[in-house]
Amino acid sequence: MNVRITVNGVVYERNVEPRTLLAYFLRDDCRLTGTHVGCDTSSCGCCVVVLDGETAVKSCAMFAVQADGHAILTVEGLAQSGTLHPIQQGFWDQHGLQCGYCTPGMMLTSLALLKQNATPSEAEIREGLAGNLCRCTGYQNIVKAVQQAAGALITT
Amino acid sequence: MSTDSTKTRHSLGVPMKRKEDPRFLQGQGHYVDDISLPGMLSMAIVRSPYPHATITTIDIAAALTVPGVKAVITGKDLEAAGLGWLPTFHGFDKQMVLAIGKVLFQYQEVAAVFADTRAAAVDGAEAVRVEYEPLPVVPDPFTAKKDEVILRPDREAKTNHIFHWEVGDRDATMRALEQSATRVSRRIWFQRCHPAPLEPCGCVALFDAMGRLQFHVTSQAPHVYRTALSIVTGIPEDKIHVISPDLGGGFGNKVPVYPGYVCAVVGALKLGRPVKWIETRTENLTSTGFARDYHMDVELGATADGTLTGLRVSTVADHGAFDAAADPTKYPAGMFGIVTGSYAFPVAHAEVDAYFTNKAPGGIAYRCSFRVTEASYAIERAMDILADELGIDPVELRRRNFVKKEQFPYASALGFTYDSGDYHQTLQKALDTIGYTDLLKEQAEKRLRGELMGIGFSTFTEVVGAGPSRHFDILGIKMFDSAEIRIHPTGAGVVRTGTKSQGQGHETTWAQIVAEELGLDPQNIMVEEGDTDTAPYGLGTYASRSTPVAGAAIAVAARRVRDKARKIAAHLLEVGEADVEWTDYKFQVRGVPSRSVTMKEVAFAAYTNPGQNEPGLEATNYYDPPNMTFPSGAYVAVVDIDRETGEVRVRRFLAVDDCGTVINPLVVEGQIHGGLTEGFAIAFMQEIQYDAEGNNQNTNFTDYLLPTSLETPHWETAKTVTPSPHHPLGAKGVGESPNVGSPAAFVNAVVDALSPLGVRHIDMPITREKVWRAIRDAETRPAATVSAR
Amino acid sequence: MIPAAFEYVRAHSEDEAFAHLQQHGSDARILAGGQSLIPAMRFRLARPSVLVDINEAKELSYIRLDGTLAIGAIARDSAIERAPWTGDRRWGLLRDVSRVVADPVVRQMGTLVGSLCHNDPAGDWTTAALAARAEVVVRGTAGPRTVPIDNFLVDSFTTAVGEGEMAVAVRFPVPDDRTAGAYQKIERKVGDFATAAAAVQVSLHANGTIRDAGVALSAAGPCAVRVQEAEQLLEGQRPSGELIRAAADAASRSSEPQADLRGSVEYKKHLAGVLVARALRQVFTRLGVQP
Amino acid sequence: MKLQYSGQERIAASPDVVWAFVSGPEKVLTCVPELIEGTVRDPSHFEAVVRVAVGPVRGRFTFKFQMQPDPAARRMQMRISGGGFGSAVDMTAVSDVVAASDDATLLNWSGEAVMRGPVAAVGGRVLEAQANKLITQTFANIRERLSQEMT
Repeated sequence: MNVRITVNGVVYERNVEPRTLLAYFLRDDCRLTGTHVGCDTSSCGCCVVVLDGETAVKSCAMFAVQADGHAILTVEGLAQSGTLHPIQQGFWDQHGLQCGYCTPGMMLTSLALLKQNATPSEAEIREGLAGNLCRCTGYQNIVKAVQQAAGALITT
Repeated sequence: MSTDSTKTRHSLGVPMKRKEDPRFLQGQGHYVDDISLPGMLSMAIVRSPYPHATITTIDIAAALTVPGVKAVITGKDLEAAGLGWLPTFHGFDKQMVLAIGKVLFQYQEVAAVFADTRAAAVDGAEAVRVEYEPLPVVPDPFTAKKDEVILRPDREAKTNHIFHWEVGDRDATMRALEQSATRVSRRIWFQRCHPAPLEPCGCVALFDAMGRLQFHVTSQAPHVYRTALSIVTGIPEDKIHVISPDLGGGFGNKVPVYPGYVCAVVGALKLGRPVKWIETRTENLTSTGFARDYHMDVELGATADGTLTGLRVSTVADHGAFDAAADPTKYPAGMFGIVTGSYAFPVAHAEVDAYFTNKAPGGIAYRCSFRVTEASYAIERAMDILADELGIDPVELRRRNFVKKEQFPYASALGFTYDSGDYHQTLQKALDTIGYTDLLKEQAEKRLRGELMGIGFSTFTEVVGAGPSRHFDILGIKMFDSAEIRIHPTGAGVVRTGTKSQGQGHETTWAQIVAEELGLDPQNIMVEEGDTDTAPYGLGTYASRSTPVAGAAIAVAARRVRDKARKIAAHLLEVGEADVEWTDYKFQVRGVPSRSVTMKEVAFAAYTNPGQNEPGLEATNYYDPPNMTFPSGAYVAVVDIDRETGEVRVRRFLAVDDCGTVINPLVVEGQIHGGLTEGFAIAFMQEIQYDAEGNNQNTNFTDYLLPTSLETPHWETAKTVTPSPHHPLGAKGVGESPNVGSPAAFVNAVVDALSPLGVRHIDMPITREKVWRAIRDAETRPAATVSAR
Repeated sequence: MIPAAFEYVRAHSEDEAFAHLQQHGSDARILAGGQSLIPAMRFRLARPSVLVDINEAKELSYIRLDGTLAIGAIARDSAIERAPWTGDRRWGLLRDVSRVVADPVVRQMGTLVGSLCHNDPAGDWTTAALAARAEVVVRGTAGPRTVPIDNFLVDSFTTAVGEGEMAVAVRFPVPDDRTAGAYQKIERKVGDFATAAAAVQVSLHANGTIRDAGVALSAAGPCAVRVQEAEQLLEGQRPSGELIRAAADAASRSSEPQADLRGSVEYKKHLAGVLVARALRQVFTRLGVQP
Repeated sequence: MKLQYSGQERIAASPDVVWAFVSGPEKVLTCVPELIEGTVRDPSHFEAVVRVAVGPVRGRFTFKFQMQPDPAARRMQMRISGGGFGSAVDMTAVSDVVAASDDATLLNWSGEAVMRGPVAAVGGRVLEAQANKLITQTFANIRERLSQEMT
């Protein structure tokens, strides 16, 4: 069926099977491959995107047809005119990534988290990111990255 | 773009931000599943629900009628094409690509379906009808040992026993143990677990217009894949191009060649279209390389005052249905000989017997040098059991038996020559940093109140950087590694190596090594890996061999570039080469600082004004390490235990690592955090369990437990630096130390907390229920020695 | 992991959704948060031929607190977690649960009503609903009806929602200010189902004795179970250590868990007691009484 | 995943009648719950397609029944193998026909089921109860049908 989904400000009109998961719509139909798929059970969070500007969702647990008429933000939409988003900058400065596979989902979950809580404590960040898995960093530098981003977002 | 550039002159040891990050941060990483080619087909695999069964029929008719399905292949088709079997890396066994006649483990590959879309491929796989006649299941190596059911009649020897390997002096060790004042022995099991990188394995295969195989694959060792594929398929090696793009983690899981890869290549050949195969998580956990599964009987002897007299380890290894353990040819049990650890044993003996079972094949080096994690865990756990028996503080027992600083290079009882180390200093740093005396005081007080607090140590030594070619090879290929450096006219350059980063940050650290050796800007040294058309032949990245082997190759190649540059500098400075010295990252006339040229100037001259010298500025080195490197560390875990529920809280964890010279402290710390987290996961969560019927119980992330940010402890790190005497930079490698060293620290801490109850050991993973049972059993059976499984 | 093909219809109102259900009968499934359904579909264990998506039926997204607390079919767990009133100790039970269901991202889509309809034996909301004596509003062919939670939860993954019917809301009685609740859950890691969990809600008389007690267990039977014996023990009594122990023992006895990777029957029965005791202590602390 | 069940049915009929029933494939077939279609291949083999519907899990299981009667001991063993959802389910059901006091017969039965594949790994928690019902209900239905025939 036909869907009209705004991804990173760009409207994508596509014809998809209802069973197409949002994650594969983004990857295969929009060719936005920054959204990753790491598991079969919606456990890993590599596929997290932001729905309608504030809700972090696992795009492997949502069908593309559900997003019809909605706006999706993916990792490709974070940087503005070549400038990294404060969250991207934080992950870079604090060495919050290694293999980079969980990074897009981590950053988008962080974004939604900071929209709800602008000044999270370490404990609150660890709670807020507990729906995303990382195998490389041990999370510690990711926490630092989110703290740096929180600071930067407040001052801006 | 970053202030790091100003620091190029001291590039080594600089916490430089990673050069590769911008693409990952912006979703521009390039992973295998990101590849999309015109006309590309998707492949899905039909797998067996039975762990051991005869295949009576495979009916593909219905599958072929599914819209979008283009073809289905089975084991018979492959056998007819001479591709029924795939050699395993160390060359002692072969593995079915698609089941032929019977299946030997649950989720084994039975048929491959090719279709226009991912969905159609899955629909097709679902439509393939396979009938099985179940056979008796061999669920563990102890059952296998009885040889009542022979799993591999295809092999010459009609037994489930795969190999016996041993090292050391058995008789002398037995004598030493018999004469020891104190002896302790314990069966210690290192459970089967799985590396589970977040990116599953996969590939895209196509034959281009030139009939050349373009093979994009998640591989930690692309060159070995090229050679292996050539051997398996008979395609000339020049007609195979292996590209390993960005990898979403590997941890050893992406070393072996998997059946799915061969199927994809066959499909691409058969259908003349590109074929993509991307594993599901379930497929990854149930069919690709697992790790560990060593049942180790460890025995230690000591004098009354706690001086070690001997060590004996006898291991039963579960290798699964095919012997696909990724160990060097001459080392079927890998580096298990490191089981003497950091201690001066006069004698020791270790043996390993491996068996086939109805489980997935593997036995890969999961974030560790081959079988080093098993060995380190065994000795560090056993040292605590001995300390308990002797009534000596485990710290004191370790101190008393450490190999002393002045004993290096140290020849171990099991044949390794440890390059360097200062174990006493590393441990002391750990004790001071964690505040050991205060912790002991707190623990004593808590024990009076009946509270359970534990302090656990692990003072491990690993052996990494395989390896010297006289000992180490894979498929006969010596385990050297390589680097090729080209400096461009403007002083920028490119370095290519045979290794392959999976997140370790080679694009940054390799550039730092070149920049350090040549006084250039690391921001302008491009690093290229993973493309067999451009990179020099190398054995790849695993077993912490990148820095010890490829890192050395880069340094040596850079020095060759510098030697050539010196000649050109002499020409530019109009003096003899002997009068040119390399000081402060530039060439100058000996003793005349005013007359100097920079490497940048020399690079330009190499292409514009080389004088009598051969133009150009590049060099290649194939580095054959004279020895392995031996990183070490002292780890401390502090835990509190909830008596009611058995819950363990890791209050503090300190890792003091000695990996020799540090190239990039930022990257090293990141590696340590990650390794500790996987060690924590292994100690408390990760396990691939099979039930008595041979069913895999942990087939996805809802039951194969990976810790989240909430369970993961806060890590404290520190370091001591004891350079490797034989490595050009003194570096030893670090990526795996924390995963090798930490499990024992966690378990030792938990057992220490429970020791007042008489608990001596708990096998990993340490679940709440195991701890609760240990406590309850101790309370119901006072004064008895308790062990929970 | 790709679901089997299905037909998708989007309902913009409760009436539309209901109409679709009537039309498609037993082959149709309601898609709310989808956080349990979609993974099951990816494994092709669930393969409905029609999905009726109610996420656009915005009229069902309410969380209304007037005579009762009414929560609509697409109100998200995260919305409950963030609702201003959850800070109030009277709602301590719901607040506790809203922070431990699944994981924080799944809670952005997951719904309370959906969890009740899924009726997982190890569910969190089902257990809380029992302790808080909730009732579910079911839209049936004969019009809407209200089903007490005890009758709503029929068996594992089975509820009182009949063919062609749909649950549209859940209602919680508003506790008075001498009421508090708590939820205690032990899970192997964030996102896991409960190894064991206990929900407790207690109301006191002015004289400090217990007027009403709700005690329920998760992962202790085919579906969430009410521990009547514990409730009867508590009612009319003054909070005390012995009372808590007695209630905990009753819970442990009445727990009938399945052994699985999360733990043995013995361990889960033990935990049931421990968690009920902890929940009760927490409740009494929230009520400012020292047992 | 291995599951075990057992039970007893008290039937108001003579052992001969009960034995005749439980050793007749076409009769037993009609007692399989949620039956969509059934086919009797020969006196000791029949097949059944049953509807599985628990919560989100809905689909069909196809089972092959093999009857192994021991008339002397009045013991009927059934090997039931099949599956669905890309998974396998193997069951064995043993029933003993025992004469009870007065004019009643006891049908003592025990069953064992092994589930493999996604059904066990993911759907196990959903389907355990269902597998139990399949076996329990079959024997309950046998009692029902027999008592109907008696009256």
